[in-house]
Amino acid sequence: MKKLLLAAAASALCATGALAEVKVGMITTLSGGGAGLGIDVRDGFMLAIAQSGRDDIEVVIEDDQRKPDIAVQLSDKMIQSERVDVMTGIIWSNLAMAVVPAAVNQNVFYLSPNAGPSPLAGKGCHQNYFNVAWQNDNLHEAAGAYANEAGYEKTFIMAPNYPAGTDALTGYKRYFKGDLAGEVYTKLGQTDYAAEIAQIRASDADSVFFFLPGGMGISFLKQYADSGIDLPVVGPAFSFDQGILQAVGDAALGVVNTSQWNKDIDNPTNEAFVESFQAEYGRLPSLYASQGFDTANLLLSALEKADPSDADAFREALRAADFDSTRGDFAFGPNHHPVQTIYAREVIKEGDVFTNKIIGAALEGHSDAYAADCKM
Amino acid sequence: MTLDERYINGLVLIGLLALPLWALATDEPFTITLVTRAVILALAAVGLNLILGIGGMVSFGHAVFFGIGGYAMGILAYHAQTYTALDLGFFETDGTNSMPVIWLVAMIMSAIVAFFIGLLSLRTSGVYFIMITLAFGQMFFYFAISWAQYGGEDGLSIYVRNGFPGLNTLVPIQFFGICFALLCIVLFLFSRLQSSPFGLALNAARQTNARVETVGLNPMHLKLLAFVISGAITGLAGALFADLNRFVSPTMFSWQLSGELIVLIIIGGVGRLMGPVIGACVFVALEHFLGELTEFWHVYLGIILLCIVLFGRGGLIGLLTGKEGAHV
Amino acid sequence: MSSILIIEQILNGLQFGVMLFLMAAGLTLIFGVMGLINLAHGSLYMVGAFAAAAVAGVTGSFFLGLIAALAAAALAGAIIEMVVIRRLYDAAHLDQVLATFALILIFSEGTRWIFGSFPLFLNIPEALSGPVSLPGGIEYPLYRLTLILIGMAVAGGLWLLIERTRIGIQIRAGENDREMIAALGVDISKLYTLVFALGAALAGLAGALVGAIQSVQVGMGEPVLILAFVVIVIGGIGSIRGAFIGALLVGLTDTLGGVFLPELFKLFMDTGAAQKSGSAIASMGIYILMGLVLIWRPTGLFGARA
Amino acid sequence: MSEPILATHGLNKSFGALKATNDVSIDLMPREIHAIIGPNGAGKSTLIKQICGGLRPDSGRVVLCGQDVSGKTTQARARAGLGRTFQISDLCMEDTVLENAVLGAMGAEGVAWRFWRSALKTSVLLERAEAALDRVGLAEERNSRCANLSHGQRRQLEVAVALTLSPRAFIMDEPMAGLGAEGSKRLTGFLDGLREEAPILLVEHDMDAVFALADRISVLVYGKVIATGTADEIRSSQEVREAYLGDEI
Repeated sequence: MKKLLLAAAASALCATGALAEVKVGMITTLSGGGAGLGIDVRDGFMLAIAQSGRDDIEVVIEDDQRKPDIAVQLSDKMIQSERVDVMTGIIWSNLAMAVVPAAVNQNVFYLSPNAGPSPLAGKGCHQNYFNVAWQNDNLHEAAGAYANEAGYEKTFIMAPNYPAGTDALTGYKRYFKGDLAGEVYTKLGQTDYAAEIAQIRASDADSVFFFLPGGMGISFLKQYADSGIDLPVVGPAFSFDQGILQAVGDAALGVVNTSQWNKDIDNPTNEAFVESFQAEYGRLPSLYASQGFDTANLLLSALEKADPSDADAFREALRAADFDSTRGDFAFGPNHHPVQTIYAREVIKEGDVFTNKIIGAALEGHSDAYAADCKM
Repeated sequence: MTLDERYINGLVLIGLLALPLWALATDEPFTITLVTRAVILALAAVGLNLILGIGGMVSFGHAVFFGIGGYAMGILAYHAQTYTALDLGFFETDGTNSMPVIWLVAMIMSAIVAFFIGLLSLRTSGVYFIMITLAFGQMFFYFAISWAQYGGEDGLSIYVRNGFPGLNTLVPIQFFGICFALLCIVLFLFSRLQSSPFGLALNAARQTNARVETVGLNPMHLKLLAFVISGAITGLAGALFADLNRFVSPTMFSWQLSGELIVLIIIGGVGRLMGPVIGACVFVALEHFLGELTEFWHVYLGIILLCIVLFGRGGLIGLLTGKEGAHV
Repeated sequence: MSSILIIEQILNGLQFGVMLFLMAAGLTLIFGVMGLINLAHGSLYMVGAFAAAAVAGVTGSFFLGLIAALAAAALAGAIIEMVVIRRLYDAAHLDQVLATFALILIFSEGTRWIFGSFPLFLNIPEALSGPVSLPGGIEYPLYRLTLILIGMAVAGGLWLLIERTRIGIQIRAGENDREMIAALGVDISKLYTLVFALGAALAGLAGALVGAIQSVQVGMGEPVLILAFVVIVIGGIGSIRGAFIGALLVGLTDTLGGVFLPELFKLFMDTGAAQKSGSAIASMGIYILMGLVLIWRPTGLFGARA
Repeated sequence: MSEPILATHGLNKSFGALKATNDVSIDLMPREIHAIIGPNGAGKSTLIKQICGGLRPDSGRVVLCGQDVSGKTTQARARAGLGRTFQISDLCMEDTVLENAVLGAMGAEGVAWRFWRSALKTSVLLERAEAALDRVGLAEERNSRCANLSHGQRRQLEVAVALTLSPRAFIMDEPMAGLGAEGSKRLTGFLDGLREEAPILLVEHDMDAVFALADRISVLVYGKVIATGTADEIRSSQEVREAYLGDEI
């Protein structure tokens, strides 16, 4: 739980005088498995804060260790002790479900830089909750849409047996018009996919869709590449992102994945972001870094217009989403989830580094399936 | 310098009560939450200490009961919050927001499961016992993950803490009071039990089964009952823990949690009345303060634990009293 | 379901099983000879994988990576034996559990400290990549086939080592009676360090071999550790033969259960529900197997009768 | 003629090809000390285990006070009146002398399932335990840790725990083992008085004690009783000499 207090641009001399007027609490995963994602969100977020030059924003950063009970405890701390105005940072849906409903009910604003569980987009939506990344189903829906476009007719789909996995397959099926050659739920944390690969081989599929975040995806892709099956693979960006691609290696080359962001999206904000992130941290930014960066910029844009103490005005300012996003056009739907374009991108090799390039839009101006359930 | 164990016990309880009051006075509500967490973990470990310390049964699956307690709270409160009926197959009932009812259900459910796990596990001993309890823990863990009806891996969130007659449980100090009172009650019961004929017989069964049989007692029955009581106490702690976080998830069933409960006891002192309490306080404090210092605090935690095993036999109480064994 | 698929799945189960055996053999040896529960065995698996990935990354040679994995894991094993484990032989199981739990924390976060939070890259060697055709028209990855052969060879080698060599005699004597081998003039502490390093090297080898087709990351050792414990408990703690049988049982149960249970459930459920409940039960499968074995034989299949 | 307190009828037990107990029928009469002797490996411990319930015979019966206890567990036989002492002291080493004795008293009084009152403050248990400690001469040591007792004191405590049970019959497995000459002599005198309370089935290597105490002696060789009789009869038995001294004679 590394605490990082940052009064951006406040020099040592006037540090005592710099009164933090806005306090932001960031709970994210910085240690243990999955720490890479949290680190990227944090770095992207802090980069934007630093670039803003504002010295009146204090960001309190804590590590949730990817444990829901720790996250809840930290959230209590943020609200009770630190008395933050805005919270952000959580990576995982199950942690978000543990923290967000209680937090927003205590009049804190929550800006989600990564997780978008469906209850928070539908019946459980809240006026103080804003999602700056995506609703969980979005990238899977886009994968389904892309599969139609690519002319796939029979897909073998698989995901771990847990709620986000179910959501992923549901999302894919929602847009995919063809038939399913097989539908498999694997064990959460599974590392060997030989059995599933054998099933794929035995099926009459013409394509494979999978959602296997983290190490699971690395294992699957390596084993799949080695199996000699050459059916095309599609998946959400999570298994193909900058942090993880180098560990997958050649096995990922050519795979199409869906994402709302890529480093080659052509707009000045993104260009500046990619450049400054690389300069600051010495690595290419990931999807998560872009989401952290956008989240901070959304916050900054709202702070320009209103103070969080005036909750109604601040909420309006957030809803306007009046900022330059790294992914181009960005707007909120009625349930405070993004309406955005989701791209299909392909894994390529640039020199020695594996990365992605956009091959087209899979869904444009895409919202989500739960907005209608949201009564706000 | 060595201290009498009774003074240490008294000091710990007074400290545990004084710290939140001080936090209340200085308006540091999070400190109260932190102490409450320690109190609840201590309660869970007191349950484990009954079989581990007195009965010598190293259960590496006690998270099962912690989780059952948590889910008892989660499920009952979920049905109360969504106004849906809880269908048990043979009859339907409403959920509830009442803490005492939830505690009762948590303890009964944990006790029933403990009875069956104990019945099967106690056929084995030593390492096999450690491992079969671990296996039961894993079964429950994977079951909870795929239990879609109650959130699967995401778990269940309860937006408002459950109620206790006459108190506002959302106020940290009041909820702390409830937990602290329960811990004191259980500690008192534990100390009675430890010196009772049952405790004496259980303690004897840890040392030698044959002796217990020879005086006409059945060590299996003694151990099984202890296992059931232990499960019920840990289940109660699980319900409180879920209420503290207003959230329950399969991580409450994880083997890491079972391991942590054992660690708490060893830090404090195995078989000591206050061993789990001291262990829990130290553990939560380490987690909090080491975490402030470095991202890699697990390394230091590991080194500290290692030192406790290698140089501090008898746990912290053992160090302070200068007596290694709980019974010496 | 075709017979080809079934055979392929059985091969998968075997491959999983022999890799588990590499882990379990060390664990069961260490328990049998020294009476020690080593929770940190999974960390040695991780050390092997990281060493292999690091060396293979620099030299570009998978083979050198393997050597590095063996050496690093054996070295790490010998060091923790001499610094920590040695003091725990006479301690209660409880102390052993805590101390080795502490070692897990140190190894995991220490590795993250050195290598960072992102997974490392380790790929299978060029020569072994891609599938081969087996009799009967089965396409099977060559690398996995190699893993099966390596696992079998190691099992055979271990059997020879224990049954036919001087060290093996000492190890077997040590399982029966510590004072006895001391009386025979064997340097016990050297023997223990050696056995521990041997077990560690096996774990490291497994980590490197499996790391090539999975993800080399912090925490990769713990799930395997738990499975390895399940294996040795089913086989009977201290028995190499038990570990071998147990590993194959667990490998086959886990692989085949995951495939066939959902199929079975489809007979009386709709597809989606059958998938979900089938895979839920399958994920508990090996633990159910272990429970059943222990209820039937409380000291495992080949364990010493109490 | 009165009924035997304890009797075995045709006990048989084999381990593979080895016949550890071969058709053993012995009995124990009121106020009797019946000693069982035999060379090492004769099957004495195996026999005791079958009588006390630790081992199930392949065939045969064990009868205690006219009641067939063959199918019962160790603890049921203890409740039925078998008071056993172990060859190697099996006591709760971390506990005090008094606690060990109280444990026995709990078994005798059947009060193990009480959870509230301190065992050491329950008068029925205390009285029974202290009486037993008094009799074996350990009253002074009541608060000592068992682990700190001398070997002889542990042997005494073994007997005391058996005493707390007020058994119908004592089964004593080498109570003299490891005692010095002085200790053996004291215990011999004590056991001699104990027979008034309940008869003793005594397995013992200390021949002086056996010949001083036993009313009858049975000789067990290769699992078989080859002779039963008074001390003098056994002393003069040709078979016994052969068994003990081999073919030299």
